[in-house]
Amino acid sequence: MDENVTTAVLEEWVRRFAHLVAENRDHLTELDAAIGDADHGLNMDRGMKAVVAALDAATPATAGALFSKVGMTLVSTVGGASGPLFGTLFLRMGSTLGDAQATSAHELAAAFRAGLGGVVDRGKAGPEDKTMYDALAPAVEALAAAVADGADLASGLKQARDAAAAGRDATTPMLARKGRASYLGERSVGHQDPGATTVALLLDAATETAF
Amino acid sequence: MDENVTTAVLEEWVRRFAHLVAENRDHLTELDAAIGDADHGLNMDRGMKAVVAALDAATPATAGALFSKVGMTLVSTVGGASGPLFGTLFLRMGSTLGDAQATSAHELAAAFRAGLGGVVDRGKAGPEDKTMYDALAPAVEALAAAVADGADLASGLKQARDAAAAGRDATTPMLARKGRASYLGERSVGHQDPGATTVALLLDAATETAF
Amino acid sequence: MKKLINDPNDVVVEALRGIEAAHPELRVDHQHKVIYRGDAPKQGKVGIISGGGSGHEPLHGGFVGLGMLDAACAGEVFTSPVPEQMQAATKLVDGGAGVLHVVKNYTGDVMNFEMAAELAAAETGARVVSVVTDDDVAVQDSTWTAGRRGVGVTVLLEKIAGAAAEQGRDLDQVAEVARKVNANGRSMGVALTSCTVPAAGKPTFELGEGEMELGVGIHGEPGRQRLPLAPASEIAALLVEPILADLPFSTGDPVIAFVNGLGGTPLIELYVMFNEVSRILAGHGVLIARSLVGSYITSLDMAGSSVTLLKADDELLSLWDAPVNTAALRWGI
Amino acid sequence: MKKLINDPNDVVVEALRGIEAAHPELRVDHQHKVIYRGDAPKQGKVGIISGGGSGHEPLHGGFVGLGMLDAACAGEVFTSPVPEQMQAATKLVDGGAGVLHVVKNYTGDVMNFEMAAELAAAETGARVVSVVTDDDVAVQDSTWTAGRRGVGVTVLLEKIAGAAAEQGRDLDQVAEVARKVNANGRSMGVALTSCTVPAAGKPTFELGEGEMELGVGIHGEPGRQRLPLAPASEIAALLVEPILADLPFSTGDPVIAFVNGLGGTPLIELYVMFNEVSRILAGHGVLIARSLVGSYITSLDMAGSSVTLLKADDELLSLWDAPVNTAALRWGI
Ligand SMILES: Nc1ncnc2c1ncn2[C@@H]1O[C@H](COP(=O)(O)OP(=O)(O)O)[C@@H](O)[C@H]1O
Ligand SMILES: Nc1ncnc2c1ncn2[C@@H]1O[C@H](COP(=O)(O)OP(=O)(O)O)[C@@H](O)[C@H]1O
Ligand SMILES: [Mg+2]
Ligand SMILES: [Mg+2]
Ligand SMILES: [Mg+2]
Ligand SMILES: [Mg+2]
Repeated sequence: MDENVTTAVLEEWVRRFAHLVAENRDHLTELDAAIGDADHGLNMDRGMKAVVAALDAATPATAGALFSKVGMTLVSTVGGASGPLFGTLFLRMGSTLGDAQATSAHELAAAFRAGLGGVVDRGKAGPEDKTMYDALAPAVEALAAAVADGADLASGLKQARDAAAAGRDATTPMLARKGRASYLGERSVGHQDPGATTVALLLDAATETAF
Repeated sequence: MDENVTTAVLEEWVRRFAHLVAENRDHLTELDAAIGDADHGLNMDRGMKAVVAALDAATPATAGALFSKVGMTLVSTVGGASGPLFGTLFLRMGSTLGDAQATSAHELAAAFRAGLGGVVDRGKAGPEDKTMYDALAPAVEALAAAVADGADLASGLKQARDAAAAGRDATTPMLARKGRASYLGERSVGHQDPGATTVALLLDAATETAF
Repeated sequence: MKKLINDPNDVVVEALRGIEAAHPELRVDHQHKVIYRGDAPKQGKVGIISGGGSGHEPLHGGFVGLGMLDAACAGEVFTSPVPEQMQAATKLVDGGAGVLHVVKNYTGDVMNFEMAAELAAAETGARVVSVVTDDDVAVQDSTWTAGRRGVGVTVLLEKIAGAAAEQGRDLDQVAEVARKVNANGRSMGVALTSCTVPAAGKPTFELGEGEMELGVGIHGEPGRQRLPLAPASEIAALLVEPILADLPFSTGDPVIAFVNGLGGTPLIELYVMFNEVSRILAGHGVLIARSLVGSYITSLDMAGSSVTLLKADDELLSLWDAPVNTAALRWGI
Repeated sequence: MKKLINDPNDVVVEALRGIEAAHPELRVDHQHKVIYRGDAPKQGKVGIISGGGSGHEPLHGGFVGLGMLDAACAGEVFTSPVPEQMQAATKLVDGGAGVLHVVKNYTGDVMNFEMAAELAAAETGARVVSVVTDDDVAVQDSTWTAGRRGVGVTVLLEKIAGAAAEQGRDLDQVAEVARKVNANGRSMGVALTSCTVPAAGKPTFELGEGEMELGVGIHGEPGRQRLPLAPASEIAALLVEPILADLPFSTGDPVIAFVNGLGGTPLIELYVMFNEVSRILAGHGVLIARSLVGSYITSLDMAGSSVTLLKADDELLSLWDAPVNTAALRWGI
């Protein structure tokens, strides 16, 4: 069966994500200090606070409008690598979902996959480059598989969350080949990737939302 | 009675002084760090090492030549306040002693007093300004008094040493009115004056020399 | 954290107000955090903009003015500016001859400038060409990294490309000379201390009293190697030799030698370093044709230094010597 | 101690070699540690020399050149040079019109310059006039102190007197304008950290993480007051208000506003400070006619800043604007 989610539920997801990013701001920044430049948590928190402000100002009517606004706000407030990357993720989800009033599990899974495509187009990352890709790609696959098996969104997102968390943890032993961490060569090994950690928070937020 | 000292003995005194300054270099610099700019020990040590090098290069024949060379070397190698001040002290002693082969206690006491006069001409310091004057003036008086009482140089210099040490200690409670320490106002109270400490070393050196 | 600041989140905004107050010949678009020439846009002149994270002052805002940049975009500390900023700057300086974007090679900077160029072209049809600097030999340049970082050469490139644009060269010619600078310049840096990002409040990395970090960039990223603190003569060799090896210099080659301070290192130490650098170059028969000593591309309050060598020819030297009038670099006018 | 140096005792000598290598237009007398203009002595022009302890770079050597100093004498770190050095410099720059000695008011500097003037007069009959700067309002000026320290005003004075000399004014006129600058300028400084004298190897004073030292000079002397670290807005008020109170400024007075870094403070913080200073001055109706922001008179690696205000008039402003071509200050040429 294939239930639909309202834009309000999706907005709740985004707001939960903003909340988790704020909670983990310093942790994300510390991860970035180890293999980057100590600003990832500050960047994402600045961006998601702006997103929440934008949502407070005007409630998007459709899922497409919602994610497009999230993406645009991130692109125009975050900067760094994560601004274009997370921004493009949401922009692509928005353009994929269009202006339907409610969103099916299949549509959301497809939009999520499109978002991953956007991240790859921008950043050219692939598996095991030690980036957000390594958490995002498994999550996209897990959601798609679950939904294909007829799972409902709530359980599909739980499986995506587990996949993202596993992908995040898997970045620790990796040698970075993209982003600032790649400057470190061997010294990047043994540190968890900040961006992948943020992706895992995005899925945690989903499982904390009443889909 | 009034024995004479050879230039060799006076040179030994100067070399002992250089030795004590080197030994106390860091201590003098720390005293200067508290109420000055942390260089007095470095300054005096640089100067006295140059003096020793000059004496090694050529042994002065007369007391006048000896002290003039010491003074000129200090003026041209120390800089700061102590260069002109200690330099003038020795220059005046040199010009006062002239080119006699040997020096009497009276002559040395008079030369020492002339040196004090040179320090005052240059630095305009008086009693309780918390400077080298506060150790030098009492030493000059003590030596003159002892010699006037017919004491021999060795005991006269011991009394001068005690007077210099007392004068040095007396600088601690004083409020500085000359030199860098005066910038501190009240905060200069409770610290021993570096220059006065060096003067005490000069007299210590005298008592360690076989006059 | 000990800094002369107010709220750590206001540092960039307030520094821009300070620049505006100190340099009446400059204009500041506070909404977009863009510093631009009072006389921009110059009709018929190629516009040159750059930008990047803040914390590298005087780069880039201090290089806005006649003979160098037309505008600079200030991002958050160590975070590249957002596309809207470069889009606004591009509009401000486009005098009809197109606009050159000078971009330091960092993933974030490259992506945000890319998006800005797309947006600017879509909005005003402005012709934009980007030149990316990647001169840091501390980073292996391979398909397995994001490529070398853009560091010291960026300063020299902005000066030289700015002179070319001021001469009236067209966009392709200006881009060409800019690429020539990047191709012939190499840099390497060392940190004696970490820097402290205001919003983070504590040092980005810990470095022991007897340690130094070799091969650092300008964002407090850890370098390639942690070594025992060494005398300036050895440090200079550790910086210069890899540069000479990477970009073969031949005896008699004239270079522009740039010894840069990273923000917390005083000038007296930079001159001690320059003395060592000049001795090493003399030993290789490399000729110092021009020199620059000072803190021009910094990493907040980091103590340390970087060396940049640009293999020059008559064209580059005459463009280097051309008049420049900016807050941080000025001569000939 | 973390510094880019070799043997701590060779810092001054090696920095001089670095300056010589970086600035071919300058000459260095290594025996006397004198930096002088390649075209010195200029016949008929008043010569201007200054000097002092090292560790304040670019002061004074960075100000040698057309329109500013003819020569600078480098003492040991924080220790005034010796008479022989100023004697040699005076001889090098005397073009027959006499020589001005610019002396910062420290007991040692004053005494050594005094002896130098005596020696120079005796040796060559050179006419020497000395001007002493004493602009630091942190020090009470009374018969009970050595008088105020010479700090930031020295930079402005060397620029303005240098321009007057370049115009061909005679020694008394140049000395007069120099005294006018000193009379109308005031400064005050703050330290966030101590500095470390290379030969001492450790910080001159200890300052807690939450503390700052108000009213410091440029030699790591303790200041007048230790206070809790404060925001830039409050620090700026602590520096500017005593200056305004000491040298009454009236509404509409034009000033040259100079925000200086003490060596370890990066430019971005100085611009944050300048923003605060300009706001305070605006509040008092004081007009910023010219400004200077940067690290021009430093205290080794000390983190901190000083503010200097010079009450200007048309004469001082036009001399300030006159061409200058030195390593550290350059415009109009
Ligand atoms: N080329 C890329 N593709 C995908 N993700 C990337 C790429 N480069 C960097 N990232 C992600 O961005 C994160 C860093 O983001 P952030 O620190 O905010 O930006 P910056 O590196 O510019 O400071 C990294 O942890 C990584 O997950
Ligand atoms: N005007 C003065 N008269 C006499 N002695 C002085 C005067 N000013 C300073 N001194 C002495 O000089 C000492 C400081 O010498 P030093 O540290 O070598 O020079 P500087 O103060 O230039 O760094 C002080 O401790 C004091 O004894
Ligand atoms: Mg980062
Ligand atoms: Mg001292
Ligand atoms: Mg960043
Ligand atoms: Mg001194």
